[in-house]
Amino acid sequence: MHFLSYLFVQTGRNLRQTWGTQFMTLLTVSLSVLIFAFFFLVYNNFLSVGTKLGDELRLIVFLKEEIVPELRPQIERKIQEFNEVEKIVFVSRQQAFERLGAQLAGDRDVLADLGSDFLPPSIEVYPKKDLRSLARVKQFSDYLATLPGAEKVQYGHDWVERFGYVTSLLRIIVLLSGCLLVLTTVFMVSYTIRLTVIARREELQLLRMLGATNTYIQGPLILEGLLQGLIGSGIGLASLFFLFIWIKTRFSGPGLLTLFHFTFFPPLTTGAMLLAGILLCAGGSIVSIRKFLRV
Amino acid sequence: MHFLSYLFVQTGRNLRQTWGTQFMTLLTVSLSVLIFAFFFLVYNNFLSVGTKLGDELRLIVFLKEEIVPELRPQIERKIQEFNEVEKIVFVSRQQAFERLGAQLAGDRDVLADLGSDFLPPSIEVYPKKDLRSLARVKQFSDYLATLPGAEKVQYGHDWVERFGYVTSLLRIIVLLSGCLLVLTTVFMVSYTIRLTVIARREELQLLRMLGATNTYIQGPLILEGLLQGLIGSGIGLASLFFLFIWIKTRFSGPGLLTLFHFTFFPPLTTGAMLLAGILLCAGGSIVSIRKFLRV
Amino acid sequence: MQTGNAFITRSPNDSPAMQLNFSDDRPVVEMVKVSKVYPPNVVALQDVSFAVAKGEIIFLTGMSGAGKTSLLKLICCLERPTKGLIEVAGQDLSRLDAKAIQKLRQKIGVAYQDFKLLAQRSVFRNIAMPLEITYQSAATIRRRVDQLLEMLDLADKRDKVVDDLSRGEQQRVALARAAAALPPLLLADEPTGNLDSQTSKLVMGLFNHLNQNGTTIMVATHDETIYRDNAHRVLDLSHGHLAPAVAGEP
Amino acid sequence: MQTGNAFITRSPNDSPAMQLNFSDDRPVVEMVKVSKVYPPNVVALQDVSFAVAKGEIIFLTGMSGAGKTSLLKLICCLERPTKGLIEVAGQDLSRLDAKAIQKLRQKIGVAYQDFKLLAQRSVFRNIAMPLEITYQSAATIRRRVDQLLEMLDLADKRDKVVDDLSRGEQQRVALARAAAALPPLLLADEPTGNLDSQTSKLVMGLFNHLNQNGTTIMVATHDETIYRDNAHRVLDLSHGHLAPAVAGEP
Ligand SMILES: Nc1ncnc2c1ncn2[C@@H]1O[C@H](COP(=O)(O)OP(=O)(O)OP(=O)(O)O)[C@@H](O)[C@H]1O
Ligand SMILES: Nc1ncnc2c1ncn2[C@@H]1O[C@H](COP(=O)(O)OP(=O)(O)OP(=O)(O)O)[C@@H](O)[C@H]1O
Ligand SMILES: [Mg+2]
Ligand SMILES: [Mg+2]
Repeated sequence: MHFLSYLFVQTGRNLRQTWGTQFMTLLTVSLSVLIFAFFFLVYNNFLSVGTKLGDELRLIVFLKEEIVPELRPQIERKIQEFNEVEKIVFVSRQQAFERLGAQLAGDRDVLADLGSDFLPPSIEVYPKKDLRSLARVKQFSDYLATLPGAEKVQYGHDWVERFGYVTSLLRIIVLLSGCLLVLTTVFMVSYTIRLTVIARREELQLLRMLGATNTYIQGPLILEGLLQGLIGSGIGLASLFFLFIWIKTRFSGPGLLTLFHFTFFPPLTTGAMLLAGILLCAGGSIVSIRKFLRV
Repeated sequence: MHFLSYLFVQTGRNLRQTWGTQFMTLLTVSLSVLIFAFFFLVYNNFLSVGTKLGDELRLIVFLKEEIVPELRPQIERKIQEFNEVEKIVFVSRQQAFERLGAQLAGDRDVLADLGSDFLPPSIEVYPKKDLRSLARVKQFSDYLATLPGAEKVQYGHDWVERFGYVTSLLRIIVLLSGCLLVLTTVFMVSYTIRLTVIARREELQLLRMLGATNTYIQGPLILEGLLQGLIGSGIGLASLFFLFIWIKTRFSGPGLLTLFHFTFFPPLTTGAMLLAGILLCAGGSIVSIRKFLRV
Repeated sequence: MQTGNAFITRSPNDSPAMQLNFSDDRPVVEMVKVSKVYPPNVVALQDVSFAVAKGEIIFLTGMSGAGKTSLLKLICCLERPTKGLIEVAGQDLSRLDAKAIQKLRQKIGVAYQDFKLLAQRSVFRNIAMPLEITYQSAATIRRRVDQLLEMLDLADKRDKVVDDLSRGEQQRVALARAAAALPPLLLADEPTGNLDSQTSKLVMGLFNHLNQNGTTIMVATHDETIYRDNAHRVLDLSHGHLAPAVAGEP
Repeated sequence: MQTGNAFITRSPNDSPAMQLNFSDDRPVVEMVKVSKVYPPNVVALQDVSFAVAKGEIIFLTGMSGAGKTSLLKLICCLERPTKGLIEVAGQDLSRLDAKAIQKLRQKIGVAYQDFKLLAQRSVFRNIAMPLEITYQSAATIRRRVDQLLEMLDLADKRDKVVDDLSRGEQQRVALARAAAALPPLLLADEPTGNLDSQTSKLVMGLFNHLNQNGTTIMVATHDETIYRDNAHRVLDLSHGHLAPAVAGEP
């Protein structure tokens, strides 16, 4: 019997004989991959949602006097000195008035009697997305207050603070769960494989006694590990994909799609996770078998 | 040897002889309880945070004319008809003006030249906390628009919508993870116990052959399951408690404590989870042993 | 055959466990036309009838695969007969419930052909098992086990793990366990298969000792030397049939 | 003894696996002053020296616990000697690496005293194992296994699971597996312990058949009947010592 044909015959035999354990192992692997990938996906999408929501952040510097256009570059430079910003908008009295009118919408007429210059001019600063931490936003705000002509700096304190807190709390939760789950995954898979091998200890030892080569003994077990990793991860990722589709269709309201742009893993990441699952299983097999192969 | 003394001697012996497996089982149980309880805790606290944030929700009905105080009860009744509300605040022109002044704070003087009555009067409606769904808020808003004298109804569309989406998305995520984790927990614990029992199959079968009574055979194994459940759940819940303390101290900023009021499980829930862990382990043992006890 | 009066009518309401009485003069073991067929079609025993009186030592011989082990397994309810009546201590085995079977097994010491020892336990722990399941005191257990170890020349292996013993030593441990609880009935399956003639004598000595204390003993063996030179009855099985010339004639 | 010229100096760079040569006229097995002490202080063998020539059938006897199994385990590298020199086919076992040990074991058929069969596999699969690990063709395997089953009167058990066999049948399966690959050296540990005299004759027939094909055979046994009536050499172990009167004298 040639080695390759032996390899497949023997692996097939193993799978048939121990299908109960095989099934449990497969379930374990699938479940673990599913859970891990699930959290990874949530974390990923969550980050991008966080980025989207973070776009809201702007700091408004109310000014005593309107700034003449010639001075703008200078002020812009000064702002950029402290922190890179996305965009700087100068709002004149007139513009501010128009905005209030737009906000009041139907009630615009209440402004009719007023002069268009009762609102102060301002500079709106949209910071870069890397300005995440609340403390940093506060520092930035203090800095902006020192700009020449600045009277007061305002930003959505409440909203930013709350969003910041929720963000970091969620991040901690997702990371903690992630850690716990990776722990569980690794533990479960290695434990399961260890037990599979222990159940076969008798056979492995006998093969050793008969003088079987390491290749002969390991071959089918590693192939088995590979198959389990492949099928298990495949099932796990496929389940996740269908779960994803389900969530996505559930949340397909038009308002949401603009805010949350759900994405599945790119093919490369999916491939990497599949590969990781395969390596984990095959590697686990190899490590476990090695113990029995010492002559 | 009396039964009880036998029970403890034998259990002690078992634990000593199989401490490797015992340790793995304990780890599995602890980890499972930890993960499950963690998610349960997050979910619980998340719900209460959701409630807190929901407090923000108010609908503002801009009016053409100020409402004379005598009419107020009538309008209040009308509003309550559609939905129970928390609070109704009538804002006069004067009050609206003062608020704008407070908002502009340092820039108050820009309002100095204006009459105090250029802003429209309004009614602010704070709905009950059970008004959660976005659709319902919209309905309510439409209803309020039909009030006599109402010109326009406004509410934090963006904020409410976003919050609503985030809320329900998070709820789905937490629930889904919860399901996955309960699945894993049950699976892991039962699998582990099954394997423990399979490892002892030889001994159990021999005891049966020797004519040992079911009590004799089951006693130590059930006690073992009880101990494992107790210690495992205990460790899991204790770890969670310390994790909780850690998160809480990390987030002890004054701004947050008012918004999020973290709480651990009440003692009763903790007790119930401990009990559930114990029952799961002991029950798992019993079910697994039963298979071997058929004569 | 002493079987004639064994078919006593009993009320089915009697608790069977209570009737396990090895002390009266009914046959300890009695089989009437017993057949055992393993699925799908392996006939291990066919129409076997015999009786063993109290206090007898009886040998069961036959070629490999003749059905000796199957016969012994039927007596301790490890297998159910396909056909026929089996009575132990006057009790129809087919009518025993789980509790009664447990009681029965506590009364029968069995030395299995493949020993069925717990490989990772010490010799002492293995031999003590039948005593522990009936909650004997630690002192009794120690005394009894040490006595048996002495008799079987295993005293220096007392605390060794069974896995580290030679096969013949393991066989003696299995015999010691079967004899530990001083059972009224002892079944020994190939008790000297791994023993030299000198050690076999120790085992026969143990059997005689037990027999003098009232134990009925059935030995399945192919070792002529242990039954050739004494007057005990020999049942010869061949392809599941009991050779009529030998059976039933002491 | 034919050991005199066994101490040939070899360059340590030679691949040991290549030198496993059972076909020249050096002793197949040679032990010089071999001792085996199991920790902490169980002396299984002490200063054992002997040699087995190619084509011999040699019997190893001794009381239970004398060290027979330990001696056989040393030959196939399942245990390492505490002291002394062991050579198999002219090869010093202490100098073999893992690969060479695998090669060696493929050349030695061993029927273990506790059989070491895979209980959940069929008889056929068990016997085929030594042939499969050397990648024999399916046809060769079938022919060889069926031939062995025929010789040992197991043809009707070919596809039965080993667990469902009688103990004596299992013993024959273990022997068949040891003989399957036509090894140059066969070690049989208590090969007839569970067999009646008639079936034992089949086993001796197998041994003689193999021996005629050039296999050297070592049999550890307490069964006088299988060595009493032939001219083969008998080594008598007693408490780890080889009785000098018998050893080395054919
Ligand atoms: N792995 C081991 N660890 C410790 N002691 C051992 C081990 N294996 C064997 N012994 C001891 O070494 C001695 C010789 O054992 P061995 O198995 O070689 O005897 P044997 O001649 O084969 O006996 P038997 O006829 O009963 O099989 C015995 O006293 C045994 O208890
Ligand atoms: N569980 C089983 N399933 C199927 N067949 C069985 C089973 N147990 C035994 N047999 C078959 O029944 C027959 C009798 O087996 P038994 O073990 O009673 O023989 P035995 O007389 O004890 O033989 P030995 O001397 O070899 O131990 C044999 O052919 C055996 O293969
Ligand atoms: Mg038998
Ligand atoms: Mg031996």
